[in-house]
Amino acid sequence: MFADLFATIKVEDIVEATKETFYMTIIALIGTFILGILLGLLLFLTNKGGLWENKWVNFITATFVNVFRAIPFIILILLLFPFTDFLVGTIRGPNAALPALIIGAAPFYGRLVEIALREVDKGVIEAAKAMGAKTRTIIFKVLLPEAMPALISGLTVTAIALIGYTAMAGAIGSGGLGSYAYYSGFQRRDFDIVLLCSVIIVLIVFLFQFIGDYITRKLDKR
Amino acid sequence: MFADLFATIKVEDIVEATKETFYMTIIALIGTFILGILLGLLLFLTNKGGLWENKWVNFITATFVNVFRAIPFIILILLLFPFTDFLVGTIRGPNAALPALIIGAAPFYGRLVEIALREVDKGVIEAAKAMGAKTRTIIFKVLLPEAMPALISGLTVTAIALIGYTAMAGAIGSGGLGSYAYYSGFQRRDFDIVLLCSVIIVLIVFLFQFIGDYITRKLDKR
Amino acid sequence: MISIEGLRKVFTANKTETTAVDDVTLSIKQGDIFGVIGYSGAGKSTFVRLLNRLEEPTGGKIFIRNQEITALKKNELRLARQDIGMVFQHFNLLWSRTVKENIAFPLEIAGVEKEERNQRVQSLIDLVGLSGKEATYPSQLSGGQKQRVGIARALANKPSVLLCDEATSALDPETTNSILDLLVDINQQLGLTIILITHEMRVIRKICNQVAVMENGKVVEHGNVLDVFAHPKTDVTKKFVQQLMGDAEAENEFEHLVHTFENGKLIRLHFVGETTNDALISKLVKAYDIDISILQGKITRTQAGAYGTLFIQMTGEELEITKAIQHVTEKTSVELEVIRGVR
Amino acid sequence: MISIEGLRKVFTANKTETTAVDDVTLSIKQGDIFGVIGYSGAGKSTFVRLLNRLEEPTGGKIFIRNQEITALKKNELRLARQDIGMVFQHFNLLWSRTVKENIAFPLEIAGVEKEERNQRVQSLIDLVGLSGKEATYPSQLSGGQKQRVGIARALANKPSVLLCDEATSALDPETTNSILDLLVDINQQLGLTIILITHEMRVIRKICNQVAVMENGKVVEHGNVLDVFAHPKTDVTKKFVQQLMGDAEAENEFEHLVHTFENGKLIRLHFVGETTNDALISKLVKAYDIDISILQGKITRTQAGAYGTLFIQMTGEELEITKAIQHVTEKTSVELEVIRGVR
Amino acid sequence: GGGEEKDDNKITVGASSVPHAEILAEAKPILEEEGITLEISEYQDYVLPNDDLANGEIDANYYQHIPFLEQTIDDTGYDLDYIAGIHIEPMGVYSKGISSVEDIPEGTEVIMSNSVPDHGRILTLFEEQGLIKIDEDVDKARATVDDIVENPKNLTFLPEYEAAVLPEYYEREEDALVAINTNYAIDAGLKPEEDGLFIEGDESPYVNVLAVKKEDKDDEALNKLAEVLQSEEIQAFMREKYNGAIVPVKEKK
Ligand SMILES: Nc1ncnc2c1ncn2[C@@H]1O[C@H](COP(=O)(O)OP(=O)(O)OP(=O)(O)O)[C@@H](O)[C@H]1O
Ligand SMILES: Nc1ncnc2c1ncn2[C@@H]1O[C@H](COP(=O)(O)OP(=O)(O)OP(=O)(O)O)[C@@H](O)[C@H]1O
Ligand SMILES: [Mg+2]
Ligand SMILES: [Mg+2]
Repeated sequence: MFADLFATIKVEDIVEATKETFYMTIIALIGTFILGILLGLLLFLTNKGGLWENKWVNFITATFVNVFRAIPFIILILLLFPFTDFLVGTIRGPNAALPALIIGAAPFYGRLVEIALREVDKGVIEAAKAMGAKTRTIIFKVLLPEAMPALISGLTVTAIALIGYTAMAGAIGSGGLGSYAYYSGFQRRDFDIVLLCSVIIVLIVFLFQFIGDYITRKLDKR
Repeated sequence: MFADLFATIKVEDIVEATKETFYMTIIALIGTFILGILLGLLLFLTNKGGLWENKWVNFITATFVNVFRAIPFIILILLLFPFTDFLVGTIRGPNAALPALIIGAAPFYGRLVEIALREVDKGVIEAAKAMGAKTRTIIFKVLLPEAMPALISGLTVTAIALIGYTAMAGAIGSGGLGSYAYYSGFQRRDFDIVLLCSVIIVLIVFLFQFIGDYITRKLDKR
Repeated sequence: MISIEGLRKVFTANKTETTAVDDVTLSIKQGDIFGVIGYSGAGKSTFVRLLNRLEEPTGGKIFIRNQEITALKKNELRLARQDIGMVFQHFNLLWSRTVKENIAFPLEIAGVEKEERNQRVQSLIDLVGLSGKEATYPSQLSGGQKQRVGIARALANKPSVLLCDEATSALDPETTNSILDLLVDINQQLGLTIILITHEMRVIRKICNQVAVMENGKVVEHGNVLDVFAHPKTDVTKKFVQQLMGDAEAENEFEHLVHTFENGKLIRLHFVGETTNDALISKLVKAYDIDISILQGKITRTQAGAYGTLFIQMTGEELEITKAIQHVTEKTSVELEVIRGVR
Repeated sequence: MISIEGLRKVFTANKTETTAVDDVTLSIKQGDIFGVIGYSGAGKSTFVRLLNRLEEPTGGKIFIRNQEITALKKNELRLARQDIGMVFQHFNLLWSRTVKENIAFPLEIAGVEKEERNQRVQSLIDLVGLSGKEATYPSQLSGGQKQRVGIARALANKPSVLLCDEATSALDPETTNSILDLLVDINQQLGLTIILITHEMRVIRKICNQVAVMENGKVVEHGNVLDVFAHPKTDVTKKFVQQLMGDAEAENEFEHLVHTFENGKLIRLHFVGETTNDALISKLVKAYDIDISILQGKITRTQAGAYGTLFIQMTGEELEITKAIQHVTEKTSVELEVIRGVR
Repeated sequence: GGGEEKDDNKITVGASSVPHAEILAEAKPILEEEGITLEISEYQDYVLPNDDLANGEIDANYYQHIPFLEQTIDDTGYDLDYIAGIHIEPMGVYSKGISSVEDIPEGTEVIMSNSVPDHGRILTLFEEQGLIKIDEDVDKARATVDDIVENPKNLTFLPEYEAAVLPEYYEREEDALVAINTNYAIDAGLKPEEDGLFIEGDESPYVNVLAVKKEDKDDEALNKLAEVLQSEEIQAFMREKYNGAIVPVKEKK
């Protein structure tokens, strides 16, 4: 029956596309997490009343974040070609999509990080200051742990946005379910493929959401 | 000098595209705000330990949110054609993009709303409960006002993501700076247009960010 | 008014169970001011939070005004709660609202009209001494000011039951007194029933007529304040009573007394509230050939008579002293304890 | 040790300025236990927070151990702060850390090795009576338990100065006593200087040797605890002293005394700390033909002698009473006030 | 890039997945017999294949028509050329509600792809039908909507839609004219000969070519590939597989 319904679908292609989606999403997510935390911290710390209050650094970080959030993803991919070539050694395939995915998603996650950090109780930060903690200590032992549930929830949101981005990265032959659905399915009016790919994408989204929610709940000791 | 540098650019086209971007972003943002708050509240309230704890409603809402977050935007636009036709009466132009923009962005904002609501002090919710507040009162007079700074920050993030989405909505002739940059600029290798459009997009992003930050700061009385 | 039967609450955390409230059975009459005391972690906050079901009981029943709180449906509970004010240990103010708006909140919930709301809020602000701070946000208030907002908020809707979780612990004595006076006033005028957790015996003594002592989740002693304090049965209660009577310190400085006053007998007199004993010392001195020095102690006037403890030094002939002691033990209700005999 | 010159802090909120601390000049010696009292909103918390520059002063200078705190650069301030423990009014515990990890936090900051850290943390947990709660998260603790974690945390790094903002206000008297004993111990053994805000005069009396009274941001009185309390100059101080002496209540029940005891003279005796007056009542009764009933009051033993207030009723011949009064006023240091003459 | 150490018997060709990559895949075994290994690199984008070709990432590409290639060379100055034309994907104009050219009402909307290279092509089609006139001074292949000088029926040209969405507009917008690339039309279940209002013939200049770097124009392996692609066998395959959407040609440069 299954074979009947999806007569035109090549299973190995779908498996391959699923793998590519996972590969891109997970690697990009790691990169986004690191870069996003950095950006978010920088935004938070250099903001008015922050530990490193600095109008100019804040402005520059904000500009960076906003510029990369604003550029349409497809243009971003193309703009990053020289950088990608230098970094990854190729400008095609899943690996070539990673820099664009990370640089596209990190500013976005950075803002979520900033929002999460702003929700950390001021009193606790004050307590750490009163103990003579270095800013580094405050960051790693107060800000990040106390904001962790929100940071992880935000990462979940970002992961799912990244899955969406990978569809667009299809433009440079990175594969993945999204572009498979669009090019092999939608463009050729083969809605079985669109449907199947969509179902798999939704399942992946649920998987990420489930893991994210689980970790968030475990971490939240309030 | 300006005329020199951007000799090929038609000012009225750029103005038109800017207007379209603003139009789509602002209308979609309003829709996203309303729908996103609804979804976020539903997710938060029906969650474990929530005021309306309900496994099934939560699961259904989460499914809805995740499905719509997961579908690649271009496919979403097409899937929504019948709905759009019914609602807006056209499937072309800026107005036709609105349902897709809203339905694409609202689940995303909904998650941010959920995260923001989770950060509201449990003690305050408890105080309202102890006063015999209706759930409606708790929502409108406790949860939303107390979470407002994070809700607005999240809306700013969403607004900027929406600006990115409008570029993709170009596929159905909705115009806007993003698609103008891609089709009139990038496709024709007229990089002056790409640059100018990008600069304008970045300025719009800054404008939204500035307004969002200002409101957030004003609202945050902690 | 309030009757509680076999109330229990068990918390499970890290796989270990904590029985915070353990089989509590009590009844509280309309118009009572009911104090709850006990060591930190005894279960006082949990007990009070069970009363309006902010914590769901693990077992037991609660009746308030013949309404079985523990059996109420969501909506009924909501209405019942509008009649129960609560002051939280951690204030729980809305940071997004000003002082005025915070106090107005329960009135908004109860649907009180704007004009009356404003009027009541303003009078409460005046009563708790926050005039001039109406438009201030909680983050700009001192600890005590926050607490006063919390108190005003709890009273705003004229509840018939008030639950206070250490409502005055962040307040200086003067402000505490004025708040307590306010509570007694409302209690007397409107028959407000108050259940009040406190660490300050002064507060219990000043306004409570009933008291319950908690230890490890159990109510180990309860009843009329005077009864409980005059004849404390458990160690906890004794410790608390000592605070009130100033004995805690006395106990500590006992050594010091023994060494400083080397002659005569050191005696503790415990007055348990009878007017006939008021002139005891004067009588003793006249009747027997002894001298009495008052070293330390505290006498408090209660409705029933003098109540409290005095440490005295009796000097004189051994025989006379013995007679005097005999007089006290046989002819009065004063309890006497010889701490050190004549040297 | 600590010297403060012209310290000021002005908050601006809603365009109105609040002078929370107003031109405070003080000095605190090494090993002092320095109490700060005052009404709610007097500026006590702000004052203490200025000392480690959690609030930046609007004006004035602070020296701790000859180091000008107000002139320190960021990094120097950081190191200086490691030597200043602080207990917060609202605890400020990290909810993401267990009790144990919270207490270990300042040690991690100071770079204490793991083994020693564990050891010190465990001994502090035992000291504050939280054994068994090591792995519990703050959200599962009672108010007093949280506060004890805060105290243990402040002491963990063996600071030489400890700032306490109502460190015992959420604690029952028994726990308070054990915490205070702990503080005195550390104070005596290690010369820890303690600055302590409290509303409980009992705390001041039990452990402080110096006290400052704040009102509207100003220090209106300060000095040796006995001096300040024996001769309170300002109204605030008087009010606080009354709490300690139990007079606050007496005052309130004054009417009641006047009505209940209709015969004889109602007299207030104020003992100001001289051993010679110990047997005063006994002497009076013998020397003059009067009877004396002790109605109410409190006598406390200080180093210098009995100290406190007694309300007494003198009955007998008018003339004898007058003579007795004369005796007291002329021959003793006891202050006497006739509240109501003979009827 | 792989340009430097070129293996004479191995060629990498960039292609759009449909139909170019499929056609190449059909040619692969034939080339194998000749001792040439063909590697196919698929692209979803229209800009990159030429960039990659120019910087030697690939040896040839097969995805574009001649006007597009020429425009790219003009725009970028890349040193590119083509060896042979292989097929045409004819552009067609469709409408549900309008049954003949004469019946096109005043002011009808023309919905067309947002791919700029298609614009001149569509406008040329309209000019051939006598519906509009394009400025004489403009290269027809590069004409845009702005270059229309006569428009007696006041047609409104809307050149801003994603190509893949066009069949959807054909279905839903009965009163409009929709210009659809044949491959999308067929995938959407349209029959170009029956449903099309008017359609490009095989004289169209929009021939898809095998493009190479100028210096490689005489490369043996690449010429062999061109030969195979123009062979009877492959042409039959195209006709059969794409039933009418693709018209094979035998143009040689
Ligand atoms: N951040 C702030 N912004 C504006 N005003 C403030 C701020 N913090 C404190 N104040 C004001 O400064 C005054 C002193 O506050 P402080 O917290 O020092 O009082 P306190 O003596 O500690 O009182 P309490 O005993 O109630 O804790 C109060 O009137 C308070 O409203
Ligand atoms: N949410 C919870 N989960 C697990 N244990 C809890 C929870 N809340 C309270 N407890 C435990 O229950 C016991 C009673 O707590 P409760 O807050 O009622 O004490 P309390 O008498 O109010 O003490 P305090 O005077 O210190 O405020 C404590 O041992 C506490 O650790
Ligand atoms: Mg408690
Ligand atoms: Mg304070």
